[in-house]
Amino acid sequence: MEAYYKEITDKIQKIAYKLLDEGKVDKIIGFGKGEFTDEVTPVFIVNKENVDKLLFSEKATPFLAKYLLNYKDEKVAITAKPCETRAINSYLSENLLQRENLIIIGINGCRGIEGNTACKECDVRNPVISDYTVGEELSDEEVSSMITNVYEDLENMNPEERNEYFQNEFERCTRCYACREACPVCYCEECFTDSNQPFWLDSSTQLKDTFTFHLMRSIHMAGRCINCGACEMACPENIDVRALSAKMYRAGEEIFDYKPGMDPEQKTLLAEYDVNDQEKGFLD
Amino acid sequence: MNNNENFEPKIVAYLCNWCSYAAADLAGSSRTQYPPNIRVIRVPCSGRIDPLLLIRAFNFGADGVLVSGCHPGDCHYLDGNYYARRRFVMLKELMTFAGIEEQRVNFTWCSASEGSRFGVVVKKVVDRVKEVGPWQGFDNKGFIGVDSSEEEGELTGGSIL
Amino acid sequence: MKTETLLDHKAEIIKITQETGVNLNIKTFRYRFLDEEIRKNFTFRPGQFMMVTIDGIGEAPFGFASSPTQKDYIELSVKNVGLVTNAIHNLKVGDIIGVRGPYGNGFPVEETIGKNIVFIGGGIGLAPLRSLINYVLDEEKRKQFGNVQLLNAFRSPDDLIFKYDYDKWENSPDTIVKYTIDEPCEKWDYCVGFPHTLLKDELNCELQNTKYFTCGPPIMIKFVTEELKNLNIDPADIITTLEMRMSCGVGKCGKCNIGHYYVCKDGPVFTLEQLGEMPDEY
Amino acid sequence: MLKVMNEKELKQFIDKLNNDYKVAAPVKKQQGKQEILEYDYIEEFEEIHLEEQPDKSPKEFFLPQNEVLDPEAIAKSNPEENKTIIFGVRSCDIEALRVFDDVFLDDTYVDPYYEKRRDNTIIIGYSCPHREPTCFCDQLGISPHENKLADLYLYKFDDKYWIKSINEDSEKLIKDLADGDEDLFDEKLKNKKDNFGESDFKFNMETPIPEEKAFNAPIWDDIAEKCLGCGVCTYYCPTCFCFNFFFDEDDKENQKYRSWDSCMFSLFTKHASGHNPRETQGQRWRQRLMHKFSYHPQNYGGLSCVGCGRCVKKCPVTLDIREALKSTEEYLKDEGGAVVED
Repeated sequence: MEAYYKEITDKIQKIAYKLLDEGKVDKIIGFGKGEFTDEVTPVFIVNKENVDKLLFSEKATPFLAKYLLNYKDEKVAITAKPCETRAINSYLSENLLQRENLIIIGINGCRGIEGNTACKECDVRNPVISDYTVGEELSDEEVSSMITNVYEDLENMNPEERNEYFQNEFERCTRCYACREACPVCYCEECFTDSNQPFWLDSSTQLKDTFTFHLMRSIHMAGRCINCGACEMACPENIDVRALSAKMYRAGEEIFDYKPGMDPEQKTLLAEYDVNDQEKGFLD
Repeated sequence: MNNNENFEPKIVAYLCNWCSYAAADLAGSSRTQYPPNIRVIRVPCSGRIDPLLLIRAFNFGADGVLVSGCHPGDCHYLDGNYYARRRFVMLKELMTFAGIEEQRVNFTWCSASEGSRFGVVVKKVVDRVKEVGPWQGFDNKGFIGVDSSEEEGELTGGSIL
Repeated sequence: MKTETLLDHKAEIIKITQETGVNLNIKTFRYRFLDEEIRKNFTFRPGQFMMVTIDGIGEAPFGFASSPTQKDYIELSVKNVGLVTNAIHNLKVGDIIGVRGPYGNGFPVEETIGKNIVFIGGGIGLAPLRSLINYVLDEEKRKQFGNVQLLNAFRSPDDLIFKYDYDKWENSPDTIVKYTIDEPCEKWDYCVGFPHTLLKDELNCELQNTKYFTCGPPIMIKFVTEELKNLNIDPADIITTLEMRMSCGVGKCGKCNIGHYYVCKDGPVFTLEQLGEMPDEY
Repeated sequence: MLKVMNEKELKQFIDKLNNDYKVAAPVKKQQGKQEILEYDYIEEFEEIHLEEQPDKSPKEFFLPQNEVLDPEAIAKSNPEENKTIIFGVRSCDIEALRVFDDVFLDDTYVDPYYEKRRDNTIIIGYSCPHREPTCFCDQLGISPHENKLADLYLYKFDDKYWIKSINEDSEKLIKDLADGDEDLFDEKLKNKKDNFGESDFKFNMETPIPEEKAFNAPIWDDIAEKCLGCGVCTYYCPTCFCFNFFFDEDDKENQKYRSWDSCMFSLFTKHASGHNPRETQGQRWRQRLMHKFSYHPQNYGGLSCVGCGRCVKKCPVTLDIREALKSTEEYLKDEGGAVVED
């Protein structure tokens, strides 16, 4: 795999150099190495001489697409994993970005990121929107063969066991909000956690409030979560924060046959309706 | 110990002003008997209900929630209940997955003329919540609850005195 | 070695005055400490502030609105803007609140002795100034100070606060009181216009040996202090008080700093000269 | 006083301590799918793990994330007779206590909650076996091998454990152990120090950093460009102490609670009127760095960063404070700022 990622890195650097050289973009958002650590960290390249800093590997854990929201009216290019291209689609569908200001360098056939359990059940491993692509595409068969059901054991538990599982997980939550800040589709001006009128929940880290926080955050993920694992990777306490949002992802697909972020014109699940939607779980 | 007979659940009921609230009115005026456990909150439309309201209700002492709106198709605001329907389906999926007993979260449609049906619905909701006992809070380790797949329906799980 | 438990003393509301019309609802609350001991030796200086706690809701900083010369009660004026202030506005006479303090440095009263004073207050900003005004115009204290001029700015006629003090202020010796509102209005025969536009012609700013105290919305403070500088008043004589988000009140919780200064401990009262040296972060 | 013991004697020493005191030490814990190292009370010696730097500092023992502000409750939970011993503390985490002492035990303000916990805790330091890639304490004048704020200091050379008492009243803890040979110890310590290596990040700025010049430097937005504003760095920083009050609506007695707060959150400085003196993440990062390298030193003398590197390790996007310091240093050098020429 080492050579494969080396090849992708070279291609990215070439494209980046060309884009900056021709002045097509002012800034490239990509992955790079820290100066004092060999962790992969986001880098913002403005000067074409520094494109050699750009790279891609299976250690590229941070999620870049959300940074685009800080450059709404600048010409920016971004190296995007397939899940990041879905986030970009979500932004475009909610017209937060102008497509013409954006150049997307899609990573084809993403083999998954180290330590990210979402990549084990990823069902979109090729970019859904891009201007350039690097790496070899994965066929649909290959993609579906790589899917494993990460939350199978959780689904088979009865409600009581699941409740205890979540309580043990959320007990460690310190309300640092890294999951919310890392999540590509979590960008409200004022989050429900910060509003005291209306008052939704306490700001303490007792289990009652952390459980409520994750429940309330996850209901906002209905039809928006793209199951990318950014929340899980950001959590400093290694809490399984993705479990509830991934359920929203699966429920949206099973009940309403809906996959978020697949194309720029797509409306979000709860922003539209179908006259004969299923009424699963309603009283008869 | 904790017998379920004299447990009177507190249920927060969001009733849409044009249909279900009118149904409750009709039930009252036509003397249909239904248990007094619901605390009615009148809302313009079932589409007005923010799922956070239902989650928050459990932190403010509710044992169960009920949302009742107009039947799909005759919403006073045309499609308020259509939007609400998807929202509630997803909320129910989330809460049952998180381990909250599904009997505590109830959604239904009740038109203005269905006074007697409203009484039946409330009775059914109260029984369903009585089945699972008082709400122990999101922070109880193991709770008294009946898993709907249990036949004999006796209490399971760690008991909380 | 001052142990600070950050816990409040209980006090009882003894009077509530609805200050203004409906839109800008400001109320003045008069309270007395329940504990006899505390009531006797709780002293404060004008310009200091207290943290008021509403049990179960939260806590917020408020300037003292009454003068320390007033021995048997303390007052604070509250504008209804958020969670705590809303809870305070729902209080009734006899309810209990928690008060801790006094915090902050307060107005430089000693350096003002023997000097003329100009007060420029804007809206609710008049509340902290009122503590110093009533102190200066107190019978025993009045002789220690020179000529006093007051310019109170409000948005509209029914936004005036502390109306019940105006007679006392106007009839105090060697004291001129002026009022202004933003736009002209029929039943209004006093000044009209923003305070900084009236300084030159409504007030006498040529007096030497004068201290200028101003407090109000940040935008007003900015314009008034600039205008005073244009009238070449020494920045050391222009004094204002800053509002910041606060929790502890003793310079430890880290919220209210401007550079290495803590507004709650090194302020909230600063001269324009001091503000000039501080980074622009307020 | 210097004592020496082998592993078995160390085990007896710890087990004996565990009878009269509550002993806490770095222990491995299962956390979700991963294993982490944090301080916790131990039953027996085998649980202790001294090899790596613990993921969390012992901050919770002195400034818990949530505490009820009730002087009696604090006194009851930290009894005079049954003190806590924190064993195996790294020099950076010990130095962090100097920062807390500056703030919570200074002459104008004594925090009774912190004071009670601090007085009832004995610190046994441990000389770091090796440098982690994120460590840079040596650049901030902190030695990984000794710290005068500890009560006892433990060293490991080959298979022997040496323990040195820093102040008199801790001598009674080790008085009945075998005496250690001073010269042999000094020689081994000097040897360890010589080839311990240095952090490749060099910090030679004069502190406190000049407030005016650094504050107005146009570098902060670039430094914080990738910052998510999540506050993890401040929660895991051993010297971050900013706090907030809250009331729990379930608590019938309406007690007042104190909890951690973070300058990385926008609510930290947002006024009820909506005005926020620090709108952007760049301003918040300026506050974080300037507070540690300029404001705290101006108010209290010492830096309030101890170079432990946890903020770099725990940051979801690995925003490195050393890179931020380097950009500040370079900017100040071009502007003729206060950079010490070595």
